[in-house]
Amino acid sequence: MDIVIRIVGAAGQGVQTVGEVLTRAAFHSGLELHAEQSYHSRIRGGENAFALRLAPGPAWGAREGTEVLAALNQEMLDQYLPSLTDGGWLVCDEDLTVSEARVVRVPASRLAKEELGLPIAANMVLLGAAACVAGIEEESLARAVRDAFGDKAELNLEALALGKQHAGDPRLGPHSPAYTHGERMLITGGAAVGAGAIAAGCRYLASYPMTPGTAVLTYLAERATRWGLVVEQAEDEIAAINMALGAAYAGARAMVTTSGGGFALMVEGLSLAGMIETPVVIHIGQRPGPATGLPTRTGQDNLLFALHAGHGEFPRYIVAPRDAQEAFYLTAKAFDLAEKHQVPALILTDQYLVDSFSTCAPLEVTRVAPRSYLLTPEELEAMVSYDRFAITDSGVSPRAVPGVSEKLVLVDSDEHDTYGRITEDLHFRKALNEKRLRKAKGLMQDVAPPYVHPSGGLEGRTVLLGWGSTYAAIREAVDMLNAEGESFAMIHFSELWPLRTHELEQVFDQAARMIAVEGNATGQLASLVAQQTGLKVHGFIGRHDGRPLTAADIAQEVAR
Amino acid sequence: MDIVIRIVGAAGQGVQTVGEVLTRAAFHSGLELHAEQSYHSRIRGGENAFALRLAPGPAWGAREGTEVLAALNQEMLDQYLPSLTDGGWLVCDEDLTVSEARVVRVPASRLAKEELGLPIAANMVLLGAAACVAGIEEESLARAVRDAFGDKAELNLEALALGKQHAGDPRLGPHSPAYTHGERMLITGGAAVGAGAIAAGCRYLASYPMTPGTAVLTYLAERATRWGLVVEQAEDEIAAINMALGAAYAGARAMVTTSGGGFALMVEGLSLAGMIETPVVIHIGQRPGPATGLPTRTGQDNLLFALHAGHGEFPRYIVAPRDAQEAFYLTAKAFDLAEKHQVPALILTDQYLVDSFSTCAPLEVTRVAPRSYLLTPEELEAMVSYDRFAITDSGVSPRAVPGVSEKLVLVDSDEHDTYGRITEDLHFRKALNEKRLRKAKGLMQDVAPPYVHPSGGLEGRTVLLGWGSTYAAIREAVDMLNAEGESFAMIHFSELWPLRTHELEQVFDQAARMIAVEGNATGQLASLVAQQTGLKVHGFIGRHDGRPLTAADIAQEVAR
Amino acid sequence: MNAKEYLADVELAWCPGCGNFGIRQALAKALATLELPHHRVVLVTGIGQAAKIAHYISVNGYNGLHGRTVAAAAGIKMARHDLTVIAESGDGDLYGEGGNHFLHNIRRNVDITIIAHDNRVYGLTKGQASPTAPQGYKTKAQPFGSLSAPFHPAALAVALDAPFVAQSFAGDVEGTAALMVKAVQHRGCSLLNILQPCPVWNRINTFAWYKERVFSLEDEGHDPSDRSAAFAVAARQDDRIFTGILYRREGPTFEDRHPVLQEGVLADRPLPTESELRALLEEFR
Amino acid sequence: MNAKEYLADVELAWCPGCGNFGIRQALAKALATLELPHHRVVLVTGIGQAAKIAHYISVNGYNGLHGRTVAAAAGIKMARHDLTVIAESGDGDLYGEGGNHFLHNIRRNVDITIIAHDNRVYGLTKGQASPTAPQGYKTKAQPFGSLSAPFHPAALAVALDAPFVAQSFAGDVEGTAALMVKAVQHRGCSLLNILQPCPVWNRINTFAWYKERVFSLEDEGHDPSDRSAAFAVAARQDDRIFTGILYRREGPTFEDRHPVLQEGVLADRPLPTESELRALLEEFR
Ligand SMILES: Cc1ncc(C[n+]2csc(CCOP(=O)(O)OP(=O)(O)O)c2C)c(N)n1
Ligand SMILES: Cc1ncc(C[n+]2csc(CCOP(=O)(O)OP(=O)(O)O)c2C)c(N)n1
Ligand code: SF4
Ligand code: SF4
Ligand SMILES: [Mg+2]
Ligand SMILES: [Mg+2]
Repeated sequence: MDIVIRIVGAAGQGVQTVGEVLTRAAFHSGLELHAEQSYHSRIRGGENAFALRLAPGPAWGAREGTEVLAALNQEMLDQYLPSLTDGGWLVCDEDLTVSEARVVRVPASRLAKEELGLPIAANMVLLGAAACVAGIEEESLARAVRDAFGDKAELNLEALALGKQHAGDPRLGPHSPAYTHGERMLITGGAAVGAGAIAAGCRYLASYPMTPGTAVLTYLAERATRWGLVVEQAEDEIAAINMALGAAYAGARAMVTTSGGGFALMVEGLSLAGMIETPVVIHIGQRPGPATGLPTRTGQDNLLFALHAGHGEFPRYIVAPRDAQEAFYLTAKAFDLAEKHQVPALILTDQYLVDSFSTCAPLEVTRVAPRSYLLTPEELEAMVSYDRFAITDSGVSPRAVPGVSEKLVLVDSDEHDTYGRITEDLHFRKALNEKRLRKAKGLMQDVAPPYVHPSGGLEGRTVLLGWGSTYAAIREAVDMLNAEGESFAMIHFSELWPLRTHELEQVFDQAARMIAVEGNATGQLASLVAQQTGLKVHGFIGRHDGRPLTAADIAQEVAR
Repeated sequence: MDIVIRIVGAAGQGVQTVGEVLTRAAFHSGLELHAEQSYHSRIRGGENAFALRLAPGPAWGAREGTEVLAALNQEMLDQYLPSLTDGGWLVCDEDLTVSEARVVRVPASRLAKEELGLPIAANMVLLGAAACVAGIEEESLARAVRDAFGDKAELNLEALALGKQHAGDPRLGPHSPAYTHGERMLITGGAAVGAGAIAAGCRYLASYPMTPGTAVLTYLAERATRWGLVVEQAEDEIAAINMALGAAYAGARAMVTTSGGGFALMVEGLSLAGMIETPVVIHIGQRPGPATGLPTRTGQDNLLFALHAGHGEFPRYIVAPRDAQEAFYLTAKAFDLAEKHQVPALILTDQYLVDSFSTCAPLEVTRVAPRSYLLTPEELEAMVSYDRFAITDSGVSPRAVPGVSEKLVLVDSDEHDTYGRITEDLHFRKALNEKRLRKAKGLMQDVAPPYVHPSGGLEGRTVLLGWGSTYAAIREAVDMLNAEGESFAMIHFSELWPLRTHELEQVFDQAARMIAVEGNATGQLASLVAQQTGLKVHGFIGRHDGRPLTAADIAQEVAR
Repeated sequence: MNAKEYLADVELAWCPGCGNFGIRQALAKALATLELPHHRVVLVTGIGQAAKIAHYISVNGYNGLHGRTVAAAAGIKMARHDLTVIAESGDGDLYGEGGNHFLHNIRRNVDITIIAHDNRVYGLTKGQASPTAPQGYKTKAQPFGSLSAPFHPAALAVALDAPFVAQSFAGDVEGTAALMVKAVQHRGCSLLNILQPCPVWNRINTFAWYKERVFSLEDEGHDPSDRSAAFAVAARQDDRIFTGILYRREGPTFEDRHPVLQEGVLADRPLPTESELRALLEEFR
Repeated sequence: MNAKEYLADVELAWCPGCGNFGIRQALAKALATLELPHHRVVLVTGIGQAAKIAHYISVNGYNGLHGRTVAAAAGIKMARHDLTVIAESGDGDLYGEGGNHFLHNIRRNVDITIIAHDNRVYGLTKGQASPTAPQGYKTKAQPFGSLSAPFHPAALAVALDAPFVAQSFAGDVEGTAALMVKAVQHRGCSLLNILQPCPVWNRINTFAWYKERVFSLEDEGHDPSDRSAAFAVAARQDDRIFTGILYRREGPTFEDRHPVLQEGVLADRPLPTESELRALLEEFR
């Protein structure tokens, strides 16, 4: 069983609501799943698609092909019908025109109006039918509806029942559960970043709305009172980063969330973070540029920008989680290393990762356990004097925050002496600049090795090189390609800066051919690898039309 | 004769005025010169130094060592006295304390007050003495004073005479002129960028003051009415770039000038320029970062930032002129290629280049002769319909501006169709993104080869790799190093993106050792070269304390 | 001219029932009334639902960055001051992200017309509070309500002595069109703030809500030349909302004051000739 | 406490005769009067001549980016609202580059004190016109004079209903110090605009020039609770320049309204415990 249930319609028709209910139902049934969303940049109309993939083992990521297509309008029906696989089923309202043989027509609108007196419940009737066709357990679905609608669940449950009734028997399934309750979690990439932040002790978020970064803003805003955060919508992104830096200077772990265009406005602030050595975490949900580009689509075109953003030279930490689970851990790690090394940390996700649901092993709280790296008031009182930027071997100076002891804390955007005072003494300049840059070494030691699969014996293989959210697609592609002989492998980076080169050199050494696979047009990781190691890939597979790379995309391109 | 006359004092003491007069005098005398300025970020007090280097052949650039030190205050006297070479002379007021034997003491303050009744003319008295000691022609000096002071020249001429009188005979010189009037020009890097812009047909500059970018703002502002430009001080850098893009869309060649921190705020606008394919020229006068850093000092730490700035992927053109003369030509070229390829063009200078005077061969107007690449109203009227972003092989679409014909011109920051209309059709996205990126090819064809010296026979040599304003220091270092055997060479880039790799590969192939020489701490060109070619340099010489690299710095480091 | 001719023949991505439709109709009507040839108008917008209007009206269009509408419009007007330049966008765009350009271009007094679709929310990004949202306004990003006091664009514009400050209601297409005409005709940086219901996100400030509250300044005999009176109206905290011309004064524009623009259209200046270039370089000899 | 104790023992990089010296004296005096322990104050500045004051007063200091003074100050105050946070910088910094933060933090009403050194020029970058420069003001960058109308900070602040708006003259150290005390004491986002001569660049608005023109609002019986009167004074175009408290009102601050800040100082909250983390992850099960 590897099926995709695809719900398609216009914005405002409830595609997302229906999709989420179905996703939770599958989760309750113990199915491994991945659910991906694609939508236009508008509030009503246009195209919305929600694709739930169910699989016995890992559901990996997005794929083409549809086993159950639930179409909420004619336009989207026509557009997605060609994706129906052999043996696939179309579910739609009886009003729609369709010549497909394998169709389950449901008088959803009529039933919703006549039987339920609630026209907008039509999509729930259709969901009932589609879920039935797809073989989703009834109880799980009911539970998901109750969770989603609370008081208003009853009518929706009736709607589901009507749909099921019209659909008749399941066409697919039954699906045997892969796990029992508690063994898995269900999470989106956006929620994972938000939860990772709270887990790391984030206290402050200032941001300006921007898709897909907003997901983290709303996640945190909704939980601010419960977990004790200030989540403030800034007047612009420049305010956001400067407010966050202010809060961080004052001792609150701080974050901003945005997308490439908003980050572009934060670049001066990023450089300030480097200069005043104040930790801040920047979440960039990538979407295709340049400029406004495709605001609700996905891409991976900000890696080199994130790496080189900011005037002057200073260390930073950059991660690009491969999935939601890792997004949780790496967000927490970004906070931790930002504090430990007093550097800005950047988290690169993308619309695909932020909006996708996936099942994963339960997140382990013991893996994040946040630590404080600040001088305590007692330590400060015991010091004769305090220099915020004392020169150290590691480049990291003991950090105090203002107000907690009588020691004053001074930071300066100009070059400064060890106390923090503006100076034009060029010896100080050299010493302080070198001190800051030295932190890169310590950071490097905290970076985990890239993921290499299979873990040994790469000799003679074609190795796919990737980063961030393309992980699942590449991983699945490797399996697909290896179905006909074991000649493929992969190396994947989730921690991108500082870039570990040791494993890269080994892999390049063993591989017969290296191919970069990225969600952009130019091969940004490939460039970065060349820059750091002098090693050049032999091929490049890129996708830059706003949709995520799939395993099939990759396998096809490799085969060519 | 290779002498440095160094005038040192506090801000507000007229170091710059005196230095400029002396520089012009040397120019009038037909001497090859380079004059470099270094100053604190304050308006009064602190340290100001003006170093005029005179040489029989090219005066190259800054160097350490002083043959004539004119000190306007005790503090700076003490600081610079150690720089005096054997045979060098100190000139200072009799009030100052000094144990140096080779000193010319002048009662400058007293004379200015008592003889001239003008205390602030003390520095002119000192200048008279210093110029005399340095062997600068009297008539040239008088002419420079008349040019600088106009009506108020007389008293200053008297001051000079008093100084000369006290100095007695010249200690250095006479210097035989290297050229006669008209054979050379005298220009600063800042003025060269400004003049290049006017020559290229620049009509619009919007900018926010920022050292050293401001030099271009004031150059153009002062000439706006004469040459027909609008030069507007913007409320911030974001306004500046967006105003410039608006003006450019409407058909006025447009420019902004700033430094790294201001450019950081323009990054979103840069990406917009890429998306709407609207030419704009961005001058970045570099100074050491991060953040405010050393606002009045020099550095080369924005190369990778300039190259990767902006979300999304789009072509751009980047130059870093090696000296003032080239700044004129490359600024004009930046305007030309920005128009021709409809891309943003970036000019990287630095405080050292912007503020330095140098003599050069007369700028040739025939080398800039600006061309228009716009559709004419007649061509537009003849078209049935007009698509601003028509797909072409070169990636460059015929460009119209609004208002000149009945054809409408629509540009969009969102992904768009060929007309310019917002679209979410992912095929358009792919086609338009590829069209934009294709322009890189044409751009590459317009890039001139790097400078390689000597031009042949690099086998076995140590080759110094550099870019931008470090040219003279590297060139002079190569000569110095080759004085003991011909084992050194250089390759130097003034056009940095697209990066020509052909010559690089040849040079790497032949050279025994490659050493990058840059005004930063990390070796940014070296990284770029590795990224583009996979070739890694063997050594790196960097300076990042805010002062320009000198030939001696380089030669010493190489020798180690 | 016919208003319909200004309506671009494209699909509109706005939600059914949105106030934006009325504003589009009004703009087409105003352009027709002004008899402006399509190619002599540039409609400059930013990013947001309102900003999509650049694609929906058939004149020249510059759909730039979110928040930079007014800056781009100023640049365009300076380069081609013979064209009519309208800077139109959402309240988030003009007053939030773009607040600084709003301030300083009023000071600059470039002859552009700023038209704000004031729906008190960030529509396109799913309903967060915009600067004009009432205090306590709840959204997903402001779950316990916006803490900030609302921004009163008209009060601010009067404080900046903007030469033309008006407000209309999107439900009143005729009235909006009439004010657009006056705003465009007025020389200098004019502001028309349009109260625009957003039925999807803003369930408070609906068509009905506004209808109950709006009144016409003209009906009340307000004198738009009286700056203090204008400020008093704009600062009023009661339940009634004014429409009409709040403040109006004459005075020189940026273009009037700029010696180079006095000589002609900047973008029409030819490229420099060889002899000009020679003269340019004289100073370096 | 002794004012001198607040003066950091460092070389001052200001020009002889500059108005900044008086402002520094006044600030030290005000801090002494307020009896604020050094470590309980954060002086936030941007970049410019004025902004160097962060190094010249011995309290905590955050000398951030040009123009971002108020944004950084707001962040600091939200994180540690038990500290006194002063956002002090030049007019270019606060009203030019930082205009948007000025606007929106007044709306936000975070309890910070904004102190502007208003010398009408960009001092550090060599004298270009700042937003408050008079129309026609000539500089190297504005050779035929600034074309923009001057920005009136007080008028704008009143239009934004800022809770405390005052102005003083740097030549009057006592008066300036007294207003600083009141501005800091007032709860909410207070503005003190200080008329500051810059003898190097601004040869028009000199000490003498101001002395001839300044008058005290108190002397004239101005009622600072009257917003219309305040606006009328701020908008007045005559030759006299007011000093004193222009406008004052009470009202809840951002901190008062924020449920999380009501529970205590944000930065004092401990890192999450393991059991909290478990609870946090419950929703994903
Ligand atoms: C720099 C930047 N930040 C954020 C965004 C995301 N964004 C797009 S539209 C919008 C808000 C739109 O609100 P408004 O201007 O009021 O227009 P409306 O949609 O309400 O008409 C935002 C925040 C962006 N495109 N660019
Ligand atoms: C982003 C940015 N733009 C420009 C500058 C350059 N800059 C430094 S100080 C200054 C102006 C200072 O004027 P003001 O704030 O009025 O302070 P003053 O020097 O007059 O006291 C400018 C433009 C900068 N540091 N950062
Ligand atoms: S979201 Fe609101 S403002 Fe935007 S189109 Fe829909 S109803 Fe109109
Ligand atoms: S430049 Fe002006 S404001 Fe700055 S210190 Fe000098 S006199 Fe004061
Ligand atoms: Mg809005
Ligand atoms: Mg100032």
